[in-house]
Amino acid sequence: MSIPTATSSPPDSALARVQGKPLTSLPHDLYIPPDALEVFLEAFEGPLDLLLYLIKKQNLDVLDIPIAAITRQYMEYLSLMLELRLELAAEYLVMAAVLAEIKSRMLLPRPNPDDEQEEDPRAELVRRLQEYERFKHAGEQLDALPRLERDLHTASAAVSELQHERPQPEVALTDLLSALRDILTRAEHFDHHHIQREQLSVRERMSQMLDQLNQHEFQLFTSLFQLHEGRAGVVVTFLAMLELIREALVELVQTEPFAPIYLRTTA
Amino acid sequence: MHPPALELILEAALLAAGEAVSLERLGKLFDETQQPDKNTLRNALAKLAENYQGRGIELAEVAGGYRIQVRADWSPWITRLWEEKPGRYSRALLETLALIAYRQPITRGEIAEVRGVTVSTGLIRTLQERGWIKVIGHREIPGRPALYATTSEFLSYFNLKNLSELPPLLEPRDLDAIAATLEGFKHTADDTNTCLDDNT
Amino acid sequence: MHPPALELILEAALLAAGEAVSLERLGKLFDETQQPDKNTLRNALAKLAENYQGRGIELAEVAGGYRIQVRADWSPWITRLWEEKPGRYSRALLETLALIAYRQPITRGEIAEVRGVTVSTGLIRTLQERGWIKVIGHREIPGRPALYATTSEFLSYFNLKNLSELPPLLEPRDLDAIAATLEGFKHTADDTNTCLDDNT
Repeated sequence: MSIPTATSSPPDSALARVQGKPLTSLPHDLYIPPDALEVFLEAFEGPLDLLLYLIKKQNLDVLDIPIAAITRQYMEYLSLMLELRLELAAEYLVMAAVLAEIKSRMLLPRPNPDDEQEEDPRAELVRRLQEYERFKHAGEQLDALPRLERDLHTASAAVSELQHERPQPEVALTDLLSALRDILTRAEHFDHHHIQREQLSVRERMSQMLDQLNQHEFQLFTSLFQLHEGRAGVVVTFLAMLELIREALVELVQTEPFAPIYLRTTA
Repeated sequence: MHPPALELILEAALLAAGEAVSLERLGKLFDETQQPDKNTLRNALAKLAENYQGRGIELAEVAGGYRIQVRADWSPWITRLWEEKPGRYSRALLETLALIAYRQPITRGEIAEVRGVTVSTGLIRTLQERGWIKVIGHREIPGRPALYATTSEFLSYFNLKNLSELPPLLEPRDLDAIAATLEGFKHTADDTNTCLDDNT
Repeated sequence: MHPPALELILEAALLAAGEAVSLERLGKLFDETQQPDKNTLRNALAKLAENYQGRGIELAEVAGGYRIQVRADWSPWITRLWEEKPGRYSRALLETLALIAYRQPITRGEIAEVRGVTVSTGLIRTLQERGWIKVIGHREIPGRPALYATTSEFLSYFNLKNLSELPPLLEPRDLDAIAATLEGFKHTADDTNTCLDDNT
């Protein structure tokens, strides 16, 4: 089999530039603005989806795929995806191999043309395409069903505290901690070093400050510091401010040099 | 206070619940000696449904029981209540959910086989957290993969009473027919209609 | 669809909201050019209130606006809806709450990123209704997602004076040790000084 690589595309006039390199292998029947290309290619749900697209686009019957032409087009798309450095599922490459194999088997002369047992080399692929198409369609139908939150809304009336004796679930701090432990062990990229005692007070101050800034449009820079909190408090406030600015949640406003500095939310 | 009409009690209860309530649970609103039987309850609910003719709300029967809901064609006004738009679901999620709904019980591997790509753990977890699918066993093959099935919350969410209310799947042409077609296809390539759903 | 009577739209909206809705918010259900003025809205609401005579629900004007509620004297039938034991919160809810507590202010998308699973609207609403989290702003990125933070109710429920009293999060293996000491945690909250931590 041949796995297409980024360098295997034939030279042609550059249609677009991807990461500085000319993009030359745009399938001839694909008219998509270069900036939308990536989105378009990423939208495929896998090799079966891509194949179905190629077949439907040309009004071909799934039951009688011109395997040579479809294989060529599939490879073109695949090399394009590799060139754009899309994260390609390994299944795309496996399918390339399957297609190449079917193609070569189609070229072989049949040992006995009357042998009814001889299966069309495409049969298994056709079965898979059909099966996938059924569930692709089922997914669309599911999406079209009226559903809660989007089309339907459960009607409810308020119930006073007295009537509403529904007990609320209790939560212990240990439950919260063990929930967090689960996340930590699951998500390696979770930056847990940032969660330390000092950081938490900064996080809390960030919330308070945002809350405050939401109520008053401008807040004098100096007014946000509570001197009675001492040095530690001032540091926490300052760090919170820096973090809010870094996350682009608030901005500093100063009308002229040496004028008072104000903070406001970027909202 | 004189006991009000049964359908009005049920209305108040359903609105207070704000979710689907089963007939059993509705019956338990009453003292044991005065519990209306299921037929009486059903009749009262029918009366309630009638009261809602021409209004924005309707009585719906879904998998979880009965609920009062705002009609789908009134949602243009309702969705403006909230700033946040309702979430959209990815094709990967919908296709996976469809496979579990129509093919349950099914393993992740079997889903991947049909879709041609692996099913991510996050996607399965999302479906579980929404309460739409659950593990109902394991397939006794190496690795003992979990078998997934849909829940009654799934049905209720999509306004369905049971699985048979799901839209019908496209019928596949069976493999023998496919083989036969493949043989004769070149000669009979007469129709250009390539749609799969004209399967008759 | 022909626009229905105003009071019926308001009824559908109030029932969908399930909570008090202000006149302003009710007005915004309509296109700007068709927004009914406040008097028109009030008249329609009065009509709605009349419809509820003799029924188990009523229209009430409360601090946050108007709401449809179950009449107090109908409680005998309603309270039995909830005679079961309190449920338990899902793992998803606890993890989300933990992330909001430790990483606030944080958006739903950011929570989903860490957990690898999307966060359902219902889950966020449950936490808001419990009074444990609130929206304190929006991140200025496309979609302007809401930023969530914990509330003072959250702190008092867990008997904490401030966030820095939450157990510090170190390596996962340390969490067992922390969990073990949590039992005595409440008793070591020694002073009433409410300023941020002074342990630096």
